[in-house]
Formats: sequence, C-alpha cells, structure tokens
Amino acid sequence: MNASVIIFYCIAAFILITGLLAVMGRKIFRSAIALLFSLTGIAGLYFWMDVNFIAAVQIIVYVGGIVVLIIFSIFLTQRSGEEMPKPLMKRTIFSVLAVLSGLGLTCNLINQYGFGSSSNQSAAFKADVADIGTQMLSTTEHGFVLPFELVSILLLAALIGCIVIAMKVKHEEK
Amino acid sequence: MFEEIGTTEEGDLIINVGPQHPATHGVLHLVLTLNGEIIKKVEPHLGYIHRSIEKMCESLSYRQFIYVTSRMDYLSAHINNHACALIVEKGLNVEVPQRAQYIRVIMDELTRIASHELWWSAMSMDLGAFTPYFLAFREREKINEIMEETCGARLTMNYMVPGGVMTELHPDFQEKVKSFIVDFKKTLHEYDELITGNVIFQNRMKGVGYISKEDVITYGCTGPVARASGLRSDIRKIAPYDVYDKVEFDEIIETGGDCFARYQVRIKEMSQSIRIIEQLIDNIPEGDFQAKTKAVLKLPKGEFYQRVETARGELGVYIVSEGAAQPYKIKFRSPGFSNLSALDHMVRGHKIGDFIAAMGTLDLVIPDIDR
Amino acid sequence: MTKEELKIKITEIHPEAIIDESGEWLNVSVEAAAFRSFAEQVRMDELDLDYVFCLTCVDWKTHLTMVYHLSSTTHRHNIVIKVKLDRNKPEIETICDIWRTAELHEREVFEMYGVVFLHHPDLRLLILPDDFVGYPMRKDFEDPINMIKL
Amino acid sequence: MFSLEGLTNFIHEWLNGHLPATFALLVEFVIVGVAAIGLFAVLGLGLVWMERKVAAVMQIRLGPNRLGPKGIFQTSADTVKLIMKEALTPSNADKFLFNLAPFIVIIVAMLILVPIAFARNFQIWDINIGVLYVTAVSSLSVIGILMAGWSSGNKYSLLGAMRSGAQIVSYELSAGLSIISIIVLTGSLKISDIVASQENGWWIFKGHIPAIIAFVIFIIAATAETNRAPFDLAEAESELTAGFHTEYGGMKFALFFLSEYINIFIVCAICATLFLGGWMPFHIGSWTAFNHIMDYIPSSIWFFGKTIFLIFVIMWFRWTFPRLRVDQLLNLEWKYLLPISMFNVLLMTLMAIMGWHF
Repeated sequence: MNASVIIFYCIAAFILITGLLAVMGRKIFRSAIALLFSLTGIAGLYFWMDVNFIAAVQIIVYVGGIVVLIIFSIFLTQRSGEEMPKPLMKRTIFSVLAVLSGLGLTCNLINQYGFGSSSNQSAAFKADVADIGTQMLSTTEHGFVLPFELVSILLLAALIGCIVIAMKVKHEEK
Repeated sequence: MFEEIGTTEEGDLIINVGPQHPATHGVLHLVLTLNGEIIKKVEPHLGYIHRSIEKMCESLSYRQFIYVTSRMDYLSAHINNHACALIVEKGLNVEVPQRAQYIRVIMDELTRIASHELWWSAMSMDLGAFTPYFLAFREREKINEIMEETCGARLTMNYMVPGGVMTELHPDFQEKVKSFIVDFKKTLHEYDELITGNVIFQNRMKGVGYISKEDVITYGCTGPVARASGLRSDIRKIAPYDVYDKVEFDEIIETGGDCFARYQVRIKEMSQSIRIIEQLIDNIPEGDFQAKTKAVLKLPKGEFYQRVETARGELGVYIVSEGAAQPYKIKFRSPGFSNLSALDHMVRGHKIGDFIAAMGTLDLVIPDIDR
Repeated sequence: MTKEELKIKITEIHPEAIIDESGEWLNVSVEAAAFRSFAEQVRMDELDLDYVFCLTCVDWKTHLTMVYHLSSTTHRHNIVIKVKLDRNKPEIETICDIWRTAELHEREVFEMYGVVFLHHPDLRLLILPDDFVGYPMRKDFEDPINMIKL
Repeated sequence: MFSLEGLTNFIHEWLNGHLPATFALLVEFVIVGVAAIGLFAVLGLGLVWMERKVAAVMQIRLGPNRLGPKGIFQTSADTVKLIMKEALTPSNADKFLFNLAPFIVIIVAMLILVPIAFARNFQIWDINIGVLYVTAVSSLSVIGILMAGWSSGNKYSLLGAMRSGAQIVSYELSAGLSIISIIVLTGSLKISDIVASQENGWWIFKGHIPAIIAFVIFIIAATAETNRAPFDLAEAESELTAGFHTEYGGMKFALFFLSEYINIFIVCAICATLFLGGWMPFHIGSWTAFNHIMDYIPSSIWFFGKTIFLIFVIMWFRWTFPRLRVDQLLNLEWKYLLPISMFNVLLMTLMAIMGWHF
C-alpha cells in the first residue's frame, strides 16, 4: 500500500461520510454544506487521477453553480435554521431499499469486471485540454459535435424560459 | 418595542437600524420592514438621548436657558442661541446694536457652512466614499478655529446673549474669515470634482427619495429638504431677523425633490452663505456689541414665538410667560423632528441603499430630534 | 391676508370662535367639540392654512390647552388655534390626516401631556420607554430620582 | 544574476542528494507549505499597511506613523491585538458552520495561490489548466461567505451574504470571459505558457483594443469579486453594519480580513500574468538590445511590481468612489459588462484567426 492509495482511500472516505451527512442531516443548510464537501471531494478524486480539466469543471459546475443555487433557494425559504421533521417510516424503508439495490448493482459490476490496474488507468486518462476541445467539436465518427450542440440548444431554451418567467409584467403607469 | 424584532406574519423581515448603527450618526433607532431588499415601512423609535430640554428650561432663567439650547442641534449651536436671544429681545423690546446684529449674522452663516460641510462628509461616507470626510473636515477646522478664538469654544459656542453678543470680536477675526472665504471658494470646486460629478454618485442620488411639494408642506419639512422640492421656506427671506433684510442673497430653490436636489441645495447654500459673509465682513459698524439689559430679565405675561432658519430648516421657539424670571412653558419646534417624519414616505418601495442615501440627505442630528 | 381679513373670515367659518388680537398673530380659541370641523375648514377654505409649524400643549394646572400654529405657504399668513381641554380626561380629535406632520407631534404630546388624540392611527409612546408611567411635561410631574430641582 | 530559480533548483538537488525521493518530496511539501503561509502573513501585513498609507495620502493625513519607520509595524501590532481578543460566538448562531466559515475562506485563498508564477520557474504547481483552476477554485470562496452570513443568525449578515453571493456569481462570468479572450491568443491554459507567449511584448500591447477592453473589464470584475469598494455591498458598513462578518471578532474576523487582501493579491497577480506578462520583463518585439537590458531586472521584481501597481489601482478605486446600489451593481454586470465581454471574445477570436495581433 503506497501513499497514492492511502490518499485515494482518504478521499473516498471523505466523499462517503459527507455524502451520508448530506442525506442524514436534519438541518437543511448543513445538508447543503455537506453536499458541497462531497462534491468537492469528488473533484479532489479527479485531481488525484490527474484529470485536471474534469476536476475544474466539476468544481465550477457543481460546487460553484449548483450548490450555490441550492443555498440561495434555502436562504429564500423560511425557517432554514430549524430542524426539519423526521421523515416518514415508509420513506425511510424505501430509501434504504434503494440504497441497497444500488450497492448490489455496483458490487455486481465490480465483481464482473474488476478494477483495472492503476498503470493502465493513468494511461487511459491522458486527456489533454486541447484533445477534449477537438473531440467536442469533431464531426468524425466518434466526434461529439452533435450532442454538444443539442445540449447547448437545450440550455439556451432553458435560459430563455427562465428569462420569460422572471420577466416583470410592466404595469401601465400613469 | 423590542418584541418587534423578527419577521412579520407576511414573512417580511424586520431589522433594526440603530440605536447603534454606522449610518444613523447618533442614537437614532429606526425599525425597517423589508421584503427582500425593498423597504415596506420605516418606523422611528426616539428618545435615546432625550434630555427633556423643554422641561429643564422651565426652571432656568432667561439668561441661562440659551446655553442649554446649544446642545439641541449641536451643529447649529449659534443659530439655536440666536433664536433664543431674539425671542427674549422680542419680549423685552430691546433694541440690539447694529454691530451685534452684524456679528450674529456672520456667525450664523459660518455655522451654516460648518454644518453643511459636516453633512457633506457624513453623507458621502454613508454612500461609501470615505475621502470627502477628511476633505470637509479640513475646511471645517478653519471655521472651528475662528469660533474658538472669538467664543472660546468650538462646538457649543454660547456666544449670543439677550441684547447682543457676549464678548468683543477677536482682533484677527475679520482677517481670518476673509482668508477662509478665499480658500473655501477654491475647495467648493474640489467637492464638485470629487463627488458631484461622479456617475455612481449621481445614479445613487437621482430619482431617489422623491417627495413632492405638496407632501413637503403636509409633512412640515423645512430647510433644504423643502427647498429641494420647490417650496420657498427660507425664514431669512419670509420673516427676516437682524440684518438679513439688508444683505443680498438668493434662496436656493430646486424642483427635483429627490436626493440629488437636496444635495444641490445644500452645496449651493454654502456659496450663498459666503456671499452674505462677504457683504458683511468689511462693514461691521463700530459701537457696542451688547445692549444694556437688566440683571434679571422678566418677560411680560404673554406668548412669544420666534422662527429662525438653522442649517436644517425652521427652528421655532414658543415661550409662554407668566411674568416670572423663568419661562412658564417653552417649546422648541425642531426641524429634524418634522423632516424625519417624511422619511417613511420618501423611501417606501426603495432599496436599503436608497434609504441610507435619503437619510443622509435629510441631514438628521439626533439631539435636535430628541431634544 | 391681513389680520382684519383673517378675523372676518374666521368668524364666518366659526362664529363662536373667540379671537384675540393682542399677540403677534391672531389667536383663535375653539372648543374641543368643534375643533375638528374648524380645522378641516381652515385647511380647505381660501385661508389655505396648509402647514402646521408648531403643535404643542400647555399645562395651566387647572386645564390643558392645545396650541396649533398654522401657516399658509401661499398667502404667508399665520394663525394660532387654541383648544381648552379637561385636565383629567383630555381628549381631542386628531388632525394628522389633514396635516401629516401632526402624526409624530401628536404622539409626542400624547406621552408628554397625556392628551388622547381620537382616531390617531398609531398612538403609542414615541420617546419614552414602553413601561413609563406619568406625563413628564405636566407641571405636577414628580420624579425624585432623575429630576433635580433648582 | 539574482533569481529565485537558482534557489529552488539548489534546494531540490540538495534534498534529493541527501534523502530518499519520497522524503525529499515530503520535505519539499513542508517547505512549500511554510513558504505559502509565510507569504500569506507578509502579504496580509504589507497590504493592510499599504492600504492605510494609500488612504492617508488620498485623504491628506499621515496614516500610521508611530510603530517603526513610517508605521510599518502597526499592522503587526494589530494582528497581536486580534489574536489576543476573545473569539465570541453568538448564542443563536450555528456554531459549527460559524466557526468553519473563516477557515473555508482562507483555505480557498491558499489553494488559489498554487498555480501562480512568482518569478521565472518559481511556481508551486504548473498545472496544465492553470487559469481554469484559478477560476474554478475562486468560485468556492463564495461558499465561505454564504456560510458566514447564514450561520451568524443575524439579519444584516444574511442580507450581506445574499448580496455577496449574487455579486460574485454574476461577476465571475465577465471575469471568465475576459480571461478566455486572452486564452484565445495564447492557446494554452497553462500559466507558464501564457507568460512565455508574452516574450516579445505583453498582451495588453499586442492585443490591441480588445485586450484593453478585456483588461478594463477584468479589473472591474476583479474588484467586484473581491468585494472591494465601490462594490463592497456585502459588507457595506453604512447599510449592513459589516455585512456577512458582523458577528465575527478576534482572529476569526482577522481571517476574513486577511483573505480579502490575499484575494486582491491573487486577482491582481492573475491580471498581471494575463495582460502584463507576469514575471516577463518589458520586451518590445525584436529590439534585442533593449530586451536584454530589461532582463537585468530580476523577474520577481517585475512580477511584484506589476501586481502591486494593480493593487494600488484597486485601492485607488476604494478611496475615490461611492458605493453602488445592489440593483445598479447587477445591471452593470448583466446589461453592460457581460454583453461587452461576449462581443469582445468574438472580436478577439476574429483577431486571432486573422492574425491581426502582433
């Protein structure tokens, strides 16, 4: 067991613990912060794997964007400081079942394919920023230009929808 | 009043501005009801430095009570004293020597400049600009020095007495005032360059805290606040006292009614004050500085009212006399109290930043409101 | 408008008013019951007294007197309205819907003299603490701790 | 020639000569960590002192002048005072988050320091996504402010945090776009590549008008992102007493204060790197003799000189301008800066394709 592996387990444990805190917490703001740490931990994992670009994107999109949005919406709701009521028994059971089935699926997958050796992994991840950019806009067989454009049109539509919803209806002024 | 802290039933936020808050310049307590950043209501809670000056004056003689009034609007201490001296003179029918009248008016105008400078610096600071504070204090210091030489005090001068002024002018007075005028004309230009022309400043001020002429009248606003909405309300023009009817000056009237108009009125008033001082400073007549009065003053039975124009607006003194050596009842109609009542009307529907700007342009002095 | 014209006008509005010309301005004494309608008329009519520049109360030990100083910003004439009130149960109609400035002034008079302004929208203590008992500006107010008699 | 490059190489070789590779790496980690913390302390003290002196000069007064020559030890004395102060936690605060927030802010500030090139070959980690890394990590600092504002249990703090969140999230866009417009020219996100590409002239000169526009927008956005006047709405002391750090005192407040100055340093360093060539001396095209003379000035001096000049500009803003209102602030970003910088990126791309830049 070398230092790299120790770091991996540390990061993984951090992600899991903060993830659990996010789910189990009764204070909504604390849950959001725990979620934030969990997502930052995933970014850390990407850094550990030396895929810096994905790590940076993870931070920008999830941490800087989505969690900030979540926190904002928490601010806008009332009583964000108080403890939330205990969840219903039925819900707890179903979520435990969902977690167990997810765990089973993952274990099954790992059993079938196993972890690749670490040397192969790092070779596979040698993705330069420039390569990602080229791949995104390439029109060849494995190019991503069509999904990329589709996603951007979807986002644009969402953006315009947001503006329309948020737009003030101008009252007739005297 | 403290159980109001929290949220209202509609979910609006209630916050307390004051009694200790950087923008209230004193112990003013305002309770704001906010919807997000939008102000829905402003409610003043007063009395943190109420000293009941009116009650106190009922047991002081007509010579003594003047000094207490310096502590009301401490930035216009001279002008407050002037009002009290005038009302006693009115009751006793004392003719004030010309020399004293000239000196009083010069002192009043110097006080007005000093007060407006302090307003300018404090208001700029409320808007987040720090440098004006020091620039204005540089000029104000010169006025304070002139005051100190003649009156012996810098803030609460107590220079006016019934019948004139307390002492002779300092020999350097005229020379110093003249050199101050020369300097100040240059610095006024500097103020405009630093703040008035600034885009951010103008955007913060224009169209903010609007109050119409009708509202100004019904809310009883006076002074620069009223004049910025187009109401002619300068007591120095309406009911001139001392030598104000002999000097030439313009009553500054703006019609904007917003914070920027109030700002402009005060800035222009400073140059009008300079104009008044320029006309008087070389022509102070020789003669007594104080009329001869009895040792114990007794106003005849009756009611007296005197209005003067302080830096903040109309100060009224109402005295009911029973013929004794002390006033039976005294009431100070302070400009700040009425101006404050218009604040709620001005800032409803505006943002917190606008509230601060509007409060800055009202030029509130808390002891003037609380008395 | 001169004093004479004012006097004629006021007598027209309210014939029972007692007018005293000795002071600087015209003093008009009105009874409390008629005060409200009188105030409405002097505001609306051609007198156009649109500006209350002083509002206070005087404690005469036997009774209280409300004193209103009114002015017109267009005609520049002033009058003083006086209303005599019962000291034990001082009540008067509010004027704060006619002149908005009266709102705070009336609250001040309410706590200092104990005058109750009927139909005032928000008659609470303004300056004094909430639990304060007594009317400090009345002549018989005693506070052995905070008051120093000269 | 005096250079920091020699020093790092010497330490690296010496350690590798005397210790096994893993331990040498660990020792280097420790040295870098201590150096970063030391830099933090020195920068914090120095910049606060500089702020005071700049303010004093602009306000016709003397500023600190008692402790040490020109008062340079004043800030150290202040630090001692802040350390000695009791660290209060309000009773209705969320204690854990309240105490965590200042550390989040300071750790984020420390993390951004990583890819900055202080001198020729003097850099903690020349990460291949350098500028993107800085943008990404700096978006974390808003979390610390939101946490501080929410957990204080104070409405002024909450309002300050809301303002700050809205402000930082919006201004990140135009800051990012003006960074992108330089990236279009360099073709690399790596800090060392960006600096190397300015060997024959800084981008602000080589990039014509679009580069100048990008520079101005970046300075404005940087001022806003660091919550400095005229964009200091988050702590607007006349409106919200002290905004998100109203309830903090002692060392916890000092950490916020420190991180503010470190953030200023970082954005100015990034600005200097992108537009003014980082540690690259002032070179003009092919004037070899002139360029050679310029090379005699050490690269660290070039870097710190440019950065401190930019810091001075930001301080100059603070002591001159009044504060904006919150809606004006957002209008400025969304209605003016963002469209301009979007257009500017297009212009820059066109210029890069046509090869109009030098």
